[in-house]
Amino acid sequence: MKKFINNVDNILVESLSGFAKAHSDLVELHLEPNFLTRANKAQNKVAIISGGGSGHEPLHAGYIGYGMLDAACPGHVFTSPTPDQMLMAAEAVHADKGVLFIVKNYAGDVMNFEMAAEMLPFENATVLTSDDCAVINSTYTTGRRGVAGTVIVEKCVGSLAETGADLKACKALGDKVNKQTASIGVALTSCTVPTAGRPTFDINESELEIGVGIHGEPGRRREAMREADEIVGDCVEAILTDFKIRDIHPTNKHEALLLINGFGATPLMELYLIFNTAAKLFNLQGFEISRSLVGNYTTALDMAGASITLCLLDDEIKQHWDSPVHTAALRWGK
Amino acid sequence: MKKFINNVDNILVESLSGFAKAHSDLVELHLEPNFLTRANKAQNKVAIISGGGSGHEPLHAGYIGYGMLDAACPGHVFTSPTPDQMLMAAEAVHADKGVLFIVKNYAGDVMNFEMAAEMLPFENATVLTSDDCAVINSTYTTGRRGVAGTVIVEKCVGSLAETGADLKACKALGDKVNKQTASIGVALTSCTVPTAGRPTFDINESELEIGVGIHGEPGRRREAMREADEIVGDCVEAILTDFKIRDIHPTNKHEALLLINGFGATPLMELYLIFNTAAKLFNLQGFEISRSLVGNYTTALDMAGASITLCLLDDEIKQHWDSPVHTAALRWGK
Amino acid sequence: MHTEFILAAAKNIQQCILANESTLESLDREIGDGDHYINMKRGANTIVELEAELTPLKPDEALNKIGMKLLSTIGGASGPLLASFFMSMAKVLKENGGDSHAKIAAAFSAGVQAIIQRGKANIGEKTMLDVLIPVAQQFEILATQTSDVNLISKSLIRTAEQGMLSTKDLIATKGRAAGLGERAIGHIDPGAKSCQLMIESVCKLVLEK
Amino acid sequence: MHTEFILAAAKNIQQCILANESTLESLDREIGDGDHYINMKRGANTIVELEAELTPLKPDEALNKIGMKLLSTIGGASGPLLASFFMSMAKVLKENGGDSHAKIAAAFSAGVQAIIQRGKANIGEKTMLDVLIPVAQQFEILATQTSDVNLISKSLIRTAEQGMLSTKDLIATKGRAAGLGERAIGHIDPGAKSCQLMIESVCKLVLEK
Ligand SMILES: Nc1ncnc2c1ncn2[C@@H]1O[C@H](COP(=O)(O)OP(=O)(O)O)[C@@H](O)[C@H]1O
Ligand SMILES: Nc1ncnc2c1ncn2[C@@H]1O[C@H](COP(=O)(O)OP(=O)(O)O)[C@@H](O)[C@H]1O
Ligand SMILES: [Mg+2]
Ligand SMILES: [Mg+2]
Ligand SMILES: [Mg+2]
Ligand SMILES: [Mg+2]
Repeated sequence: MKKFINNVDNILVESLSGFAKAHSDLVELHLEPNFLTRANKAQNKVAIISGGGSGHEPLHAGYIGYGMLDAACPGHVFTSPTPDQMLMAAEAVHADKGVLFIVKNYAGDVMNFEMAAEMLPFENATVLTSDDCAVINSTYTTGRRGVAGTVIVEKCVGSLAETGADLKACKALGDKVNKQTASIGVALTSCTVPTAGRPTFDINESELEIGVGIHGEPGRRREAMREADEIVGDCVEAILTDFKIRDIHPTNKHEALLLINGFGATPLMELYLIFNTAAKLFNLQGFEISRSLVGNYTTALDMAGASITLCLLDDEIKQHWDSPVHTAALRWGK
Repeated sequence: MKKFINNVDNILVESLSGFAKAHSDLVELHLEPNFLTRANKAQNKVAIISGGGSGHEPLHAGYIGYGMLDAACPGHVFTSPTPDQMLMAAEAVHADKGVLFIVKNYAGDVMNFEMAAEMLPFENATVLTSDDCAVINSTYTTGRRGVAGTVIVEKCVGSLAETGADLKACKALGDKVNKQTASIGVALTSCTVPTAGRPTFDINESELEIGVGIHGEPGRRREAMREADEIVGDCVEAILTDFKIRDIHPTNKHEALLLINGFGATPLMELYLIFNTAAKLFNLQGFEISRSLVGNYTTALDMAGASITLCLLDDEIKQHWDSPVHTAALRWGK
Repeated sequence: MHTEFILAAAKNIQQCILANESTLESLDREIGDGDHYINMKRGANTIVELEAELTPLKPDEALNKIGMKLLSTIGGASGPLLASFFMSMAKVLKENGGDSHAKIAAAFSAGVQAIIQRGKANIGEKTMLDVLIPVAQQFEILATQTSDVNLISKSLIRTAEQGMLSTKDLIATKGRAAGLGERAIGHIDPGAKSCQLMIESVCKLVLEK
Repeated sequence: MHTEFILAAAKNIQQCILANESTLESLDREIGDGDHYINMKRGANTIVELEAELTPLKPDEALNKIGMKLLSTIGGASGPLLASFFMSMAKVLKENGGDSHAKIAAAFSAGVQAIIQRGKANIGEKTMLDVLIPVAQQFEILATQTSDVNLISKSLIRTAEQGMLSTKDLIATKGRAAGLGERAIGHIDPGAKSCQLMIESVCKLVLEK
């Protein structure tokens, strides 16, 4: 393992300190317990808080700021944060309109946020994101995982909260966006967790892992490496099948947002190539890709690979996607 | 080599097509010869054109748009573009106030842009960027290479051009920013050029390459892998020494922009950790890091590693760095 | 149960976790995300460091403090589950006392119940519960049948081991491995392994006395 | 010189470049950026594909067209240099004709001069010029001394080879390898190698006749 680190035990705090220093206009860092808040506390709005294991940067701290999150709680690398972080973050940012937690659907995240929610002395609700269609939601699973679609949920809910909407409305929008979103990831290499010091899984030069999770969890299947168009074709099909299974039937010319997310070690050049093919294929299936996002938005440390996310748009989602946002990792309007 | 590609010969056009599709509000793609222009032609300003070999994304196409470039000419991977691309791009975007080429100082780029400039039927000038202090500008070199500092030059010159400033002023600002900027890069792994299909250089688990170029050119020296603080310390020293050698003496409390640039495969988490250390060290040396940029801005395909860039600020540079910019890869204000 | 015993057990558990680094790490790399060892190590170290604070406390107070500390230290899936275990066990001990094997067994069972409630899982889902549920049941049965602590300890070590091994052939339906379907078969659940190790550590401490 | 010869030479060069893929590629990987082979291949392929267009042209017109085509095809450092070579050679051929070895040698020298001007380099800087300058000089000398084309060809093959080998011990002061300082020593310059191969290809074609 070769990484820019001093001591594996300090990597998180040193990195968070760098982040807070580089974006001191946007965020404030609090340590022990660790959480980040907006540099200027927002008033008269539902406080939107997210969090999760670290290693997915810019998720979530990179999305703190106007139009998105009020606070983020970073856990250790790939380990959910603990309830005390959420409690302190909520204490710091709530503004009498309640707190909405946005939580990726993993047992650890769910339980830690749940315990925080139970202890929280004020009104709160939780949106669980579960866009990863690699995990088919059959009888034998706890449900789908939350992956890159989480960014879209955070963006839209953050926008709505900014208008002064109430907690119920924010939760409803979050649930809707999550429902209308499906993602699937492909890994070409494993990530290496710094404390582990070696790759999470072995994969050779001629293989790829389809349906991989953002922590390097094994996916649907191991396959022979193939050309990009075929890989993307399989992903697009998985997404379309997923909508069908979940009884979501997009209309013809349905507008959609296409997000190509890099896992950390895949060059932009390849991500745009993937976008090119995926957009073409979704067009052929009758979608109109009217919004797009291409880059490293929900990473898995240094994993080479990418995920494809399709979010079905309606006027409400479009409005909240387009609205101004001012964070370290997503910024437009205003 | 595992990459998301179909055919090594098409990677560039497929990727550019995806880029143009994803950012159709910002750019227009022209093929054979290949160049990209703003979606809406700007008027009454010096046309700012850059270009260079591909593989450094988002450089340069990601910087096309309001406040930065008017056009970009992408060559094959790591190969400078050819003069016909620059001529056609200039033809498409010039608006009667002349054309300014921003060119990274490599023999190939210099000569191809030079030939284009000689053939161009209208007023033009060139800013050569040469911020890489890994190459010490002694008698035995053609001069320093242009690396991540190019982004700062493009941002500032692009901003000035937007005010209607003339060609001479734009060139002068570009030259000044370049002069006040120094960079140095470190590689932990090699990049793999798709057509070559194998890593450009061999480097083992216990080594790092200090002073590496953004094409994977070998650097100053091969060293034993060490902890981040030591590596960053050496880089900071190289930058300070470089200013001294070039007879640039920053005042105490000199304001500076610190750019930590990822080469493609290094996670944001590590880049922020580097920022944290570098900012601390520059502070100790009497600088005030009042502007920052952390992320993948001038990459080397899938190389793991990062570069550190310090740009000495004055009121003029600060104003043009802060001014609104609206491109695929850099966006603020407005 | 005495606080002294709790502290000694904590140290034994810490040693045992540290000694099983590569096992725990590989198991979670195979069907999880590779952090289970480091999570358990962080938790164990923190508790051992708490010695001075714990020493003056009553056993139930000590266990409650351990639960709360684990809650804010471990994170991940195992954090809130183990925290819930200790806090619930503490609660029952406080209410009923811990001056008999039966009472300790009941408290242990209450802890396991808390894990079931928090994680909404049950036996056969390829989690730590495949160790903890059989151990709790066996403990309660043995506590009414015998007062031979060595016999109880030996039996629980075996039960824990069987439970841990049973996870190997299961498909996971809870936790991170639930995404794997058939691919989880053939791998022991990391949480089951760490729970088995912890139970073994504590039982061995009893046997050594 | 006939256009027919130019076309045959282009094909020979193409074959020779393709046959030396791994050599050219490694050399540029070692002290450059690894694209020299693919740049040369792209150039050579494009010229061979131009056959139909080139066939009816006079030799100087063909060389000029080749230069212009290379300019918009190769890119990198080698593109504008080789393009300048052919366009300048064409210009001198057009002005003076190419009906003697001396005139061809003079045109060749003019091409090399264009490279010197464009790249602002000279002999001893570890570039293609370490092959081209000695070859041009030798060609001009031999052309006045002998009309034995076989002798000239054999001699130029040797000169090119010596020039190419001479780059091995040099520090680069131009081109991408200039950043390397001492580390460039021990490596042959890729552009010198490809120029040597091209000269050898053309000379062998002469010898075969
Ligand atoms: N719902 C659940 N109920 C009981 N145990 C669970 C549940 N979910 C996960 N676990 C246990 O947690 C273990 C994983 O812990 P750990 O690796 O520390 O957390 P994470 O899975 O969040 O990375 C699993 O091996 C399993 O035994
Ligand atoms: N200024 C120069 N003058 C002459 N030849 C040069 C000069 N700069 C570079 N070269 C030649 O170009 C070769 C590299 O070509 P190539 O790899 O195609 O381009 P690049 O260096 O841009 O990647 C070098 O090996 C050297 O022979
Ligand atoms: Mg985890
Ligand atoms: Mg090149
Ligand atoms: Mg885990
Ligand atoms: Mg090259």
